[in-house]
Amino acid sequence: MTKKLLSISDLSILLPTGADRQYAVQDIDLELNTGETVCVVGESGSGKSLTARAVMGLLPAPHVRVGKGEIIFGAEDLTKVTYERLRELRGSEISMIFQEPMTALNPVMTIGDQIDEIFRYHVSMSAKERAEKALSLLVDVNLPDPEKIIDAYPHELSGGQRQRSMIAMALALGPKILIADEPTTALDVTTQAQILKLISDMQKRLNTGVLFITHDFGVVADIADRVIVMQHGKIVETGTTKQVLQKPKHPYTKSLIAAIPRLKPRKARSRAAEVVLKTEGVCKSFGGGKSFFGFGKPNREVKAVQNVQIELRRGETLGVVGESGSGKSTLARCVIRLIDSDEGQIKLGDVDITKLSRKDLRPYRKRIQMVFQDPFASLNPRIRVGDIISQGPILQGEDKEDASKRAYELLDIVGLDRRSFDRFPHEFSGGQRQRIGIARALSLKPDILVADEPVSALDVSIQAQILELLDDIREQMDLSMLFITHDLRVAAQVCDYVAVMQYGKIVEMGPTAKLFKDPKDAYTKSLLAAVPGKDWHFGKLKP
Amino acid sequence: MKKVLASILMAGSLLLGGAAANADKSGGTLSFLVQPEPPTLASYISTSGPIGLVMPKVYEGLFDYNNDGTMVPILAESYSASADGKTVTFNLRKGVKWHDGKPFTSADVQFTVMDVLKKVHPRGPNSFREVTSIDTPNDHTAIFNLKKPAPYMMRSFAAYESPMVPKHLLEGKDIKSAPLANNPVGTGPFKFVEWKKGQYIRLDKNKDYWQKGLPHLDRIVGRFIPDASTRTAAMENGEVLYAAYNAIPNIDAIRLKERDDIDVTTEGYSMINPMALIEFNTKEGPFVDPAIRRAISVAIDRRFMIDTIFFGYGKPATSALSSNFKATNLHAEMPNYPEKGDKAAANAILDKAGYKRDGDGVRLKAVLDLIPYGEDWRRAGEYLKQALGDIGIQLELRYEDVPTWLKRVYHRYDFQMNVNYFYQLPDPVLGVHRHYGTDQIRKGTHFVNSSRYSNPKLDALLDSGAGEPDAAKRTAAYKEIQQILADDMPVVNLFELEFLVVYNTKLKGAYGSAMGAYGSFREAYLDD
Amino acid sequence: MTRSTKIFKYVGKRLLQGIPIILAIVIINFFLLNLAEGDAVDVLAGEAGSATPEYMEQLRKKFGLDQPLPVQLMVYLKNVLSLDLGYSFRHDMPVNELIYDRFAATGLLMASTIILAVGFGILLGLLAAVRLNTWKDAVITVFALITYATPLFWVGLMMIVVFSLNLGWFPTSGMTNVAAFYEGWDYVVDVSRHLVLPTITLSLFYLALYTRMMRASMLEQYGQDYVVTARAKGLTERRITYVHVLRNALLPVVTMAGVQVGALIGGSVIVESVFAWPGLGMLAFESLFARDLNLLLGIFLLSSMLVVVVNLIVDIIYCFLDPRIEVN
Amino acid sequence: MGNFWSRYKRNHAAVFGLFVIVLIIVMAITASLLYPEDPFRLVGKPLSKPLTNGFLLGSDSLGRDVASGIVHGAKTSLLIGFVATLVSVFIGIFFGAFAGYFGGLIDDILMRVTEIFQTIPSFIFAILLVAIMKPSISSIVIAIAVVSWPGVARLVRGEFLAVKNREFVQACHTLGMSDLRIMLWEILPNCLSPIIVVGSLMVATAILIESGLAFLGLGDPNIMSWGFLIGAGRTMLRSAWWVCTFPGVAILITVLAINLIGEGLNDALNPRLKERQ
Repeated sequence: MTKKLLSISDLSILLPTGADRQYAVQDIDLELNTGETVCVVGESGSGKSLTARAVMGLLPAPHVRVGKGEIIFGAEDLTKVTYERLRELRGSEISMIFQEPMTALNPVMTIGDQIDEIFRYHVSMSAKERAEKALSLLVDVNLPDPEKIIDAYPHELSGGQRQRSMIAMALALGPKILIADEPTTALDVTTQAQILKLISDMQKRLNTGVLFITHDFGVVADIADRVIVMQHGKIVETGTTKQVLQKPKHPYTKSLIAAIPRLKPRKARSRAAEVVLKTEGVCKSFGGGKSFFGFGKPNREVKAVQNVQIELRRGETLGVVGESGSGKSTLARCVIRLIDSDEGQIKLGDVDITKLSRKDLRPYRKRIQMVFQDPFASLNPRIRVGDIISQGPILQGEDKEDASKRAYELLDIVGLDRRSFDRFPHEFSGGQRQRIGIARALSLKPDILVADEPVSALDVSIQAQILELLDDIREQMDLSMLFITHDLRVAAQVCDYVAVMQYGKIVEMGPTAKLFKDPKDAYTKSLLAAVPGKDWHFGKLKP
Repeated sequence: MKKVLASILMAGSLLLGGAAANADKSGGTLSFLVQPEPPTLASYISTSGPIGLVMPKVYEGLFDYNNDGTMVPILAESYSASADGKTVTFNLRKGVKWHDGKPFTSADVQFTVMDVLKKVHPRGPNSFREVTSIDTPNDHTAIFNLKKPAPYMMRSFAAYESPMVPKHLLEGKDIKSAPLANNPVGTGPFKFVEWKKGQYIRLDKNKDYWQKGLPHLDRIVGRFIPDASTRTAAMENGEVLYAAYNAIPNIDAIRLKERDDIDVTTEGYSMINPMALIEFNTKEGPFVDPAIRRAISVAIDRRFMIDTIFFGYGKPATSALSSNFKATNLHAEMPNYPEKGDKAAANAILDKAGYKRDGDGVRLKAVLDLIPYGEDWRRAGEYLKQALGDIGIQLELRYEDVPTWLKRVYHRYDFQMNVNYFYQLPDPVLGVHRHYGTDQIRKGTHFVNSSRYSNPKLDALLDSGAGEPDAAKRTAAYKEIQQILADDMPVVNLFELEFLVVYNTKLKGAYGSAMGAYGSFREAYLDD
Repeated sequence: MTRSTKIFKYVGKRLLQGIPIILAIVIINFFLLNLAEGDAVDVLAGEAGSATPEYMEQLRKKFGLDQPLPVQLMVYLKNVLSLDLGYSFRHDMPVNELIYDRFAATGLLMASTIILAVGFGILLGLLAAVRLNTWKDAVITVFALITYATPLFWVGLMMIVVFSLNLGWFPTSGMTNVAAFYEGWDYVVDVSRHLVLPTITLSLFYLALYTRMMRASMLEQYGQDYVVTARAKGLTERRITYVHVLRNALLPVVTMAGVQVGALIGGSVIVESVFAWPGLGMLAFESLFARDLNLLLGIFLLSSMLVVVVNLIVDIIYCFLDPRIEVN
Repeated sequence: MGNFWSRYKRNHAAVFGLFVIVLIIVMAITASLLYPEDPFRLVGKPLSKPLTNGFLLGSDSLGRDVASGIVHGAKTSLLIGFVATLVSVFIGIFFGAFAGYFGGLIDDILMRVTEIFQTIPSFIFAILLVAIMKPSISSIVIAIAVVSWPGVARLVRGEFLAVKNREFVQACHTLGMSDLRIMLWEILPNCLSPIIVVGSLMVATAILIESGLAFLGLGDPNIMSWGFLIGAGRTMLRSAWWVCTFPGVAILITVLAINLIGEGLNDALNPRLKERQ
């Protein structure tokens, strides 16, 4: 039997004066019942996180505060209760887990101590009881070797283990409400699947109401009972998962859903015969160096890339997929010679670039260019957009005027206003910045584009646009693309060919459609199984 | 003609009587300022000021000198000189013991003068230069045999100038590096106990002192406090009771004088005769011409320097000799020493000598080196820069640390003019001759004739001044010397410094000796 | 490997690495000092009044100053490696003995200063951060700014005027009461009384530094995600401040304290000079102007060693404060 | 720039500090108008109290005007502060940039050298340098710079380490840009904020070091500076407090103002330091 746990009505959250808008969140209504999962979906800046924090009374006061409305929990209005009462409720009745478990945990306290605190501040138990309870909680969240973890510090755990610990903490006192603020965004896809399952298991067991903040409709599809879609601080659509995902009413919701990459592989194209890039037996290890005076043992060695063979043909997109730490980015950086590989050959056409000196390499630089992941880190904030785009050709000996002319053309190509030329990167949004980054990569008219997670930092609607742009450009310019991604949905959409990496090795490689349909390797299988909302992608929804 | 030069019998009984009357004065610790910390305690090697503050309490001389110039018998009870002045016989005190218990004898005197002072003491070779040998017919008689009469020698028997040191602890050793330097064993009223580097030197009462009833004090502690303001504060706080040689800056001394418990005196420096002066490089650079040097002497307002830098303590120089030599009729006032300065006259001298002013009014440029012994000399330099700027001599000041400065002035002669001060000591032969004699141009030796002024006529006069037993002739010789120096001005004497003693009025009996702070303090006591 | 043997090895390694640094410092200073004009003999002779060039040559020979520089350096280094810092020309005694005596005074002053400055700096910074934007914060901030900006010697002299002369609470200067020569417990009390003013003076500057740093560090930590977590867990602000934020906020302050040690030895010159505290700083100052090369080099050597050791201690403390740092 | 200023002026204390420094700079520039006479000139009765004998802040023992000395000395003190900071920032950037950018052996060697200079007790080392080079304005500047650069070097190295792995630097590599150009034009401008903040505080420290050196008698005897006034007045602190106190206050105000500016710069340039939630 369900009953109402939380009811938010007419809530507005004020932003400090001078912000770009007055309200972070405006006039929203929301309800949460026992045993129910309500997903709040929205892109960055939609106000979904602040809504969640307002429930906990954790708004960054005094700058951001509740303007009007009420948050009824039980018989109390949480916007009005005393601080002391709020403190009592936090952690015991209402708990919260966060996106980034590394920073959300105190780095200098053991997991055990951090769990222990909850008991100390909410219930009176003996130290021994508390310790036992903490241990059993860690067992409950399926942490391996809980005796060890209870004495471990956060940095000694993996991301998934940390998030499990956070969940253990949040569920310690069997709260009525669990607020989860993008708890899986920072995790690998397989880990994400496990954590989602853990949350939903716990919820069933404790009949908790879960308010789940996410930007990923795949996750929504997997776990939500009801969905609330937010845009610019307002709720634009609300309904059951089925309603919203299958028959969205609001145009924004529609566009969002349309933008989500599907796990449907693109149609295979015919492969060209010309091999533009080929690696043979590429290896790269990190660490193992010695200090200046040669004291002590060498550092631990990490084999990031082991004996990798890939082949990229003209006009095709080769995807390299894998989870964090699989070595896919290292491979990309070896290919473009940002780092030197230890062994093996990397051939651009017939030339092995691993043996070239920096000087000899320079002419080959223009044949292979890179698009980076982080649209904020990949542009020098101190240099004008025009210079960012034109400096490559100038360095390669083109005269300034031609380079500028080319830069203007590129701005057109990537869909940016020509006035952007004289502006600084910080004046642009993430998607626009990524376009600038693409323009820079194209400025040298390369044959090959290495794209390292080019869309993973972007909101889903922007993501779709950038992917489209990349595909268009590849088509127009007859480019070949090495596409690094962790997201199988993205890979499915853009790649002709996919290589799956794990622990520095390629475990499986093949045409996208074939590989997705009929994965051979166990790891590939588990990756595919963990894709959020995969059922929905194939037209099914959680019953 | 056999004439007893002097025969002193200061009544030991009188001293003893005094001591008896002061029997209730015993006890207490006197802490006083020693500034800066001495490098060693070997007063037989170094006449460094701070050593002089400490060691005369431990080592004694044959005589001490009263403020009025009379000699006080210490280790010698009396002396007599032969008529030709070439033999001087000292009758030594009986029953004197070194702090280690060994008796003090004429052998110690012989060893000290012949093997120590004449060899390693900075001024000993000069003071005792006529002494050829010392006979010791018995333990209590020492006969000095001289080449020539040396009247000035009798002024240099104080503990500071000529400390008597134990032969048995130095003989056969390398005197310069003997352990005695830092563990002194003397005959004096106080025994050396410990030297805590950076903090203090502690001397305790010598219970077996030869003069019964003395000293009064149980202990003397010399404290080192590097900062002048803190020294003043320590004085004000009663943490130290006695400060000499301007350890307390004059400006503070004047302020402290107003207090009931603190007093100031200029006594106790008559054996020192310090004189501030400017040395010139007379061989090269802008000051080769005596006219310029004369003009500088004329331009300087000596009174202003004394009043502003030393707060009124000091006397304007009126000749190359200190006015304290008036007592021995050696001093004569000379021209070119106007007390308040006469810039018009100075300009006239320079105009006449043909030094034209350029557009900025500058006749010539020069660098003035400053003695690196404290702020006062910087002020002097800053004043001189102003004063000489007014007569068209543009100065740049240079202030270097001691070793650099010594090298520059006395080793490389790489200077143009240099502010300095010298002790003229109780006799011109000891303290004045070293500036002017051709034989005193000794490259690499400090505090001698750095001007490299050489005048055969003057050399002859200096020689006769040194050896002349006849007082009138000596006076005449020195008058001529001063006249030549006033004309040529190889050195411009600025003013006679008057050092101060700042003391707590509790402390009594420390002021009788002409040696002042360099005295033994054997009669000092604390009056509560 | 257990943590303790790891630390032990680490200490050994760090000390070994310190050796070339210290030797380099000695060599640099050796040549620098020899660039200076004049030598110890000039100073000694200058102080003595006058001495003949022959006598000075003799002295130079005795001190070994007549040897060519590289030979002097080799002799010195050879001595240093056998832990003999040579002979002080000026003080006429082994440098080891001289320094040993002064080191106690310096160590005492430094230790009390660090304890006072770091202790109170942390406390005041904490208080200011907790009471952010209140009058307490304002007072502490202004106090820190002013003490930071006031020249050290001025503070020292004013301390003497106020606390020694006007109030009579503490002696003006020195390390012991030289009229008394206390022993035993009285001696300890006596030295403590003398220690108060120099310690306060020297620590004020660093106190200001640590206060400001602690405040900034606390504020930065308050902005971290784990603080939100702690609040979400329903912890009291007290617990959040004193358990969660404090320990994290201490880390940069501890690092800073380690870096400051070197500066502290140098900075003590003025304080030692004002309070006649018989420490190494003053000794270094004097020996520089006396060109007492061996002594000065010895002091540099010892101070550098001290810095290396203290930095090491700080790093080890850091390891315990921050479990993320691995000793390796 | 406008953005910077709007963030800067939010810190009222920093605006005040800037105002004070501008005032002091104006004072230094117009010194010869305010007090046309040479500040070393003996112009009146020695040791006049403030506001007597026509002396606003009194006169020193030789009868020099303390106010004139402070006005003229401002130029020297600020100059020493700024030039010493510039020199040490320059050295620090050189060491830090190469060490951070290239890493490996170069980093090891440069950082060992830095460590050596960090391990030497700095003030004593400064004294030593000034004594050896003879007290003059240039030797003081050099000495201050030599003892202050290691901090900058470490800071710059840290910044370079952080920035050199940023993607835009990698992008420059892929464009074939030379190392020197990357260091100077790409990375350095991104490290300037913390360098400016630290540099502003170093100006204050340099002024304090200069006054400390002057206190110990190691000032330039020919140039009027606050340190000079303090050195000249310190022995008479008890009897003529004004000689040494006013320059001390001048130093205090300047250092204070520079510190306020430093904090303002920090707020404006490193907005990472969030207000407490």
